[in-house]
Amino acid sequence: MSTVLSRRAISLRRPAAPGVILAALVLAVLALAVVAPGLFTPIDPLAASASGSLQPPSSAHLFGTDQSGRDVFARVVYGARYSLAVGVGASAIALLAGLIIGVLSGLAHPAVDSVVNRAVTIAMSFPEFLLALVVIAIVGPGQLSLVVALSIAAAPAYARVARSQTFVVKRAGYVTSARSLGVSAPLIVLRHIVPNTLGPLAVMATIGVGTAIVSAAGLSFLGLGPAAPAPEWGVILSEGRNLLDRAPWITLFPGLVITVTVVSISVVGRYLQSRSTR
Amino acid sequence: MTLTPQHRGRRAAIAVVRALGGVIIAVWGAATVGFFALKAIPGDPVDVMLGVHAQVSESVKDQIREDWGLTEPLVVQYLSYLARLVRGDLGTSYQLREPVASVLTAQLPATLSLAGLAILIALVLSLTGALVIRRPWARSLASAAELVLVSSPTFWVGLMLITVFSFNLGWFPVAGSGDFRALVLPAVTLALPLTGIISQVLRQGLDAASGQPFVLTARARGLDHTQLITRHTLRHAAADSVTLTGYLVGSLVGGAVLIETVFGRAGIGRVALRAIIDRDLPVVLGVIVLGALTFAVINLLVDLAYTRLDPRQRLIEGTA
Amino acid sequence: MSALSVRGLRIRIGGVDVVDGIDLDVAAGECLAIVGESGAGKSLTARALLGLTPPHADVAAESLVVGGVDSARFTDAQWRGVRGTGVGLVSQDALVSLDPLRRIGREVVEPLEIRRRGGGSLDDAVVALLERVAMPEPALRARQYPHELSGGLRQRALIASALAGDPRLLVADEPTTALDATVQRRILSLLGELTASGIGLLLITHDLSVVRSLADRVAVMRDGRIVETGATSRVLDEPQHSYTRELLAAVPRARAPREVMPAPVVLEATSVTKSYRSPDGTRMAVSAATISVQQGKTLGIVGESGSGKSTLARLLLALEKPDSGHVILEGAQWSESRESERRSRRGAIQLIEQDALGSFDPRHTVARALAESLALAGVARASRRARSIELLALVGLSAEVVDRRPRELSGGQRQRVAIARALARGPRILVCDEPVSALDVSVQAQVLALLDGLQRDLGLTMVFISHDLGVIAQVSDEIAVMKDGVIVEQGTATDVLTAPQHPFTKELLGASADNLF
Amino acid sequence: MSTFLALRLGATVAVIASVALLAGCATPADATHRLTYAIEGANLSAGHMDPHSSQLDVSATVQRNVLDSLVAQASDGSFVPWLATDWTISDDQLHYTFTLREDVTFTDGEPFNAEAVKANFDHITAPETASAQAASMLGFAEDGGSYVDTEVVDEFTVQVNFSKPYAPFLSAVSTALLGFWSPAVLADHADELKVGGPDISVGTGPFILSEYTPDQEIVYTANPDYKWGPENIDHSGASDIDELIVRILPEIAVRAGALTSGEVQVAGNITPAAVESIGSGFTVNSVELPGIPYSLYLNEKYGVFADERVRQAFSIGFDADAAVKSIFFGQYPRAWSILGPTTPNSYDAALEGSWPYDADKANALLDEAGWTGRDTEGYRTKDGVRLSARWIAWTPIPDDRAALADLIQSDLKSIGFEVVREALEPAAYNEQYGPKTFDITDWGFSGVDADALRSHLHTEGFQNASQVSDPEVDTLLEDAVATSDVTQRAALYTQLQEWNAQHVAIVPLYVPSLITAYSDSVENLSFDLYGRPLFYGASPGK
Repeated sequence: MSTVLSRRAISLRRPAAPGVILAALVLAVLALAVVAPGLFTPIDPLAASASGSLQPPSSAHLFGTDQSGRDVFARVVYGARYSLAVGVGASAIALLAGLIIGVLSGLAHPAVDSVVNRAVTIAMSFPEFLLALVVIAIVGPGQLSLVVALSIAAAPAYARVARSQTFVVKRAGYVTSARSLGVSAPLIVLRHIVPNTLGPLAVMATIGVGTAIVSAAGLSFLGLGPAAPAPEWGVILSEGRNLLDRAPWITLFPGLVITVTVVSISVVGRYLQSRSTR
Repeated sequence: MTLTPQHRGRRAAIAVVRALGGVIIAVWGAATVGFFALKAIPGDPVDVMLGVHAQVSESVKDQIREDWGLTEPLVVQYLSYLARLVRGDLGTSYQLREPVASVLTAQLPATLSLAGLAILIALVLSLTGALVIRRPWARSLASAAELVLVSSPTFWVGLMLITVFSFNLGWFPVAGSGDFRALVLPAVTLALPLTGIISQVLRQGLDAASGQPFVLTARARGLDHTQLITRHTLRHAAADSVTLTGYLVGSLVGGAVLIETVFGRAGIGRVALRAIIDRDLPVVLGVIVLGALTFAVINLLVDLAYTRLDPRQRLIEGTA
Repeated sequence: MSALSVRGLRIRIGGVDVVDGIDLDVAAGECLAIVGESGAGKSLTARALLGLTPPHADVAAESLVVGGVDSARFTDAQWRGVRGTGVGLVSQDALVSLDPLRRIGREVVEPLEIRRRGGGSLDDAVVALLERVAMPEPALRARQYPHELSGGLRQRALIASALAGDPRLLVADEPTTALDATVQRRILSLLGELTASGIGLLLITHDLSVVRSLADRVAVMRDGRIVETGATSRVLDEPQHSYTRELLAAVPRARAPREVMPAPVVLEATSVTKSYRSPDGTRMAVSAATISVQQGKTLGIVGESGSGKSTLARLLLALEKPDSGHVILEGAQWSESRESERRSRRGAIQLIEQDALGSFDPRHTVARALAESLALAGVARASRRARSIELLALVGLSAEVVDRRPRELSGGQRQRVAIARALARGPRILVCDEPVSALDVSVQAQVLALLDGLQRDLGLTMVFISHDLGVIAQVSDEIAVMKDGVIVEQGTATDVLTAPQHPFTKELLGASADNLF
Repeated sequence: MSTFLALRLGATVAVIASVALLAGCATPADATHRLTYAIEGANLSAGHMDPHSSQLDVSATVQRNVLDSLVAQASDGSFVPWLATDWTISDDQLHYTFTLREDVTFTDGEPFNAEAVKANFDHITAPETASAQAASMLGFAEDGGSYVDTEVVDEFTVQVNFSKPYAPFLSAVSTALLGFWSPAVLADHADELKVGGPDISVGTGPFILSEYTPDQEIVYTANPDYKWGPENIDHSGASDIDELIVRILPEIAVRAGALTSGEVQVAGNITPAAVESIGSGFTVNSVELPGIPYSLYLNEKYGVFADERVRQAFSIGFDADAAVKSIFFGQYPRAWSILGPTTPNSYDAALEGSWPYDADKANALLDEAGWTGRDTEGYRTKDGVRLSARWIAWTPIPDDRAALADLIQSDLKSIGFEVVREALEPAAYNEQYGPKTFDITDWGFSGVDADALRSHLHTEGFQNASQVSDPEVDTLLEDAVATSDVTQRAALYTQLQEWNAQHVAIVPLYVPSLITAYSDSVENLSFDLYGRPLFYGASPGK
């Protein structure tokens, strides 16, 4: 849902520096968790123990344990890999697909452009989450299909921005002067149109990663993502949902981690956006 | 520059025909892509119908395939589907063995009341926020709150609200779709991210508008802060928000799927999800077609509202 | 009773005194002009008179008597009492200074609306106000939106809105800069009538011809201080301060006619036509235009906005294909050949645009922009940096500019880099489309001098397009006058300027007669 | 001039919302005795409203209210008259002759007689009904079944004929699966029975189905003419409950919350985790399900489980006791045999505790079986192949079973035995279940007669996931189903249970119970052998 924000005007005040630094720090910690989860906890996320089931948060188990006695903190740490892979993967694919479709239809013959634009508008009229659901209905649940579904769902938004940006750049002064200098058409596209279209899309993608993570958690909460016992954040949330009154910590902490992650990504994304268009 | 009324009438007629054509193409496009994509799904629909451990012989399964016309060539199935679609018949659900149209429309009121209340709460919250919040510290606090609201997963927020308000405080029933009290928590959960987005867009719209030269002129006439907003900048910010509302209505249905699952409410979202999990293709296709129709109409309304709000659009009604 | 009396006005932003202790006096029925270049603090002063300075500016004055009330230490609520009734503001471009989403009538009458207690329709008040600014068909115009009116009518509506509260002082900040010469003249005469009717007018402008035609007294402002003030005729004819003299010298004048030796024609367009399909019917941008440019000479093309000047320029550069007619460049077919064939000859003719910043890719440094041009001119990669520095020197810029981004340079510097990039291709013809319109008068003079020098040193042929007849008169050997896509008159500079044939040329000459002395 | 459209857009939507709300919850308050029963019922609306064709327990649970049976089975396993006043079994046990009551009518006016019994049994065995369970309970099978046909002797006498003795027939005929729909419905609306609804789900039972909103609720109203209830329920005449509302609340938190908040008076399918949150003022009835407890089925003819020692090592290689106790909060007892303790006259108590968790013995067995190597991740290998078993299950997988699987997987990993779990959608699961391309699968199969083992262990059994094919076992199963002598059947089934303890084709884990919680205001609510509530005879109290 928050991809729409990136197309808004930047907030007049650049975000306070400390906020941005804190957000960057959070993302650094997350990246570390993806690369070397072992650093954070020695416990194996899949190690179950009947005796340790449903323990409240303690020094031994920071986030407590779940019904199978597994350490929730370890599962959240090892889960970072799943969620960030989906978030970054889906946004990158959506950006690439959107850029290609958007730029090509922006430069193509108006008839082609109107057809492509019509298709993009139809896809855009569909909410991203429902589009992802339908794609999963086709490719079946699983980690890979999450990435495929979310990139297909997000691509139309990127395509629309790329197309409108291409129209703007096509008419910009520096393209006219490049033409009058005698720069060839394909070279103009590569050297001026694509780089200047990529800028806003890249910023949009950073915020898109946050949306993809939230949507991925939603989809796996519904059982459409990676199958249990994978420590994906959405799966952990759904494991805890029927134990809310007895063990709320199973649901509380993964949700907090998702929120903090997405907030950090949005803060960094907006900071990049304000710096790039200053 | 001004157009004669008769000239303007003809242009309006063309615009309406073009718009309706757009809706029809959108629905046809969604139906076609949906149909062939769903037919590409592996797995035998009869297995889907019978479920697990049905001690049924192959001959009976062949009989069922006959009845549902699954043995005819793909194109014939597609054309008969289109023919029925035109008459508003969305086929029969594999699982529920009921016409898809009646299955979906039966669930409409529950989702509509949830979405309606959610939009109402979101609009009221964001409008009061935009009017009231003025001091810099309040603005940064508001923008931080909006960011958190938008970033937190709706279903997790729902679970947390249940934990606090149903289990601990017991103010609201845990869930179900019975009386009004059961609607409060789900509607608030759905409304929170909406409030985040709308107030963010509204505030950024107000900030952008207040930087415009005509605001300087208005202030030079002696208008105060509230008059400036109500008479000038809110209308500009509203123009932006209207285009956003079209997008938000769409995201409401997406959100409904999650909220209805978390709160155990009946509704279109639950039916769509169950159909997807059970691979009940006719219902999934019905949801796609109904969705395409609804969203195409909503976008049409939003475009009309936008041109109504911004007179500069009226003359140049051409394509984007 | 004076409309305005200011003593010791000081405005500080970020520790810098942008306005450093100025005194102003405007009597009822008198027009005082403040003239100066951008950055002198003119607009800030104007806004200070309404208490509308930006929040991060701190304003102090010994006394600030506006409309008979000392507002030096006003709170915001007190200021609201004065705004609209004591002092009115007229801004530069009515298209953005009027709320585009509201009808003209509602905008004009708003000052009355927010003050009236009782009900009662204000329609007749609206009509009266519009009639006061000589708006034709006031009842119809009141129901229209700003974008549905012409530039002149919009400006009249803006003035009517400032008059609605019946202020004693009217502050006009560059009221006619966005208008064409002919329309500008009519608005200035309206402001003159309003002053005559008893209102005090404070006119902010950078254009000395506007000062001469409207102001009773003038104050010359530079870097936040008033360097000279006095009666208009005295200050403009016998300037005391050196800066005032410098300003007056920079105003473009018809230069002495150079010997008109016929030279071979290097660029020729015969009855080229170009039309655009817009939602409400096709619009003829250029129709049957025939021009020719002799080598080493400058052809000036003058016309108002929307007259098709820029389209003609793009046709000459073969950036757009004419519907009919054709363009010959250096004797060979130019508009008819295919782009691939044309590309090799593009070095011969180069473009200089009005928006220099826009003509550079935002991500490129000056070095990279010049390198792109030098590469196409066949200069080896190794020697490109040295060649770039040479080119920058040629246009009067120091070497350290090469690693900067255009965004970090001043308007004048950017235009010089654009010229350097054009020269890098070794052109024989330069097409300049409004190259100096966005620059301050003094900077404008320097760039024109640079172009003149380059033409003489490199034997360049030039096509110079502008809406400013003064600039055209200064640079052109031959002049073509365009109106609504048609070249209405064409001939040597002296013939067109001294013996204009076409009525529009006459009107254009009349409108800018003041600065052609 | 319109101020701003966004506000008006919001306002119009609000109007629609409030109208929808009012319509939704206008419940008239009046004096009728109403009782609301909340069930999980997630798949009921997926064409499972006809117990003749459905294999889901929920179908029989709800439709018991409209379907009567010929006989009723008392808690001690004996049979009492219901629609049949008495019955005789021929010496060769091939013919069951029932004498029917003459005063019974369907709620659509049709008379209940021998013709009606025949019409229903024919409907169960008809191919287009595609019966998933009722037909096999009747003993019918397309080839090799024991059921032959049903004969109308005279208007109120009906005889059911078999080709081979079929002992479980009487307990089968006491369930709702073999209940009686109105012959008029069978003639004209047979294909709509799966969807169900008023005027379609018409029986002779104590209630009439008056309203049905799929996925939301079913409303049963009392049948005023009802006076032919089963003898083991001491209530005569129409039910005290005027209106029985069955509400479908799939989420356990929702069901439990609805009970504690008083929205519903009886709540079914309560999970062990939720039992504690019920609190005082409510009675929790937990009935251990008869039939086969929740077990793992080890496929002998696919992978590592061909070797009996590996199967034995697997069965004692994880601490089932601790896992079952912690995951089900002590609500479900540990299962030691392939038959549940409450399965009438067949349970072999001697097996309890006979194969406890013993990691050392498991390791020894695996070494003996040659799995002596170890790979980098600590799993056992033999000639380079890792000791691994593939476990398939169909979605949705209940949370507690997923947690149990986690514990099993984790314990077996510590003895070097890898278990790979695959959650498959029903269609994908069927594709692998047909050709039996898996090592382990899991389910529980409730049934009031031990003959359920035949379908699981007999060479021809449909549910023989372990692919057991042992002539000795086949004859034991066939003899047991053929004799109606209770002691002889018990002895035969005991031999079968002893055989499995040694052979380990099936690893029983826990005996699930059907837990129903109801408010103390509900009086004399009784339960059948499966633990399902019987509302005839109960009363809603206040």
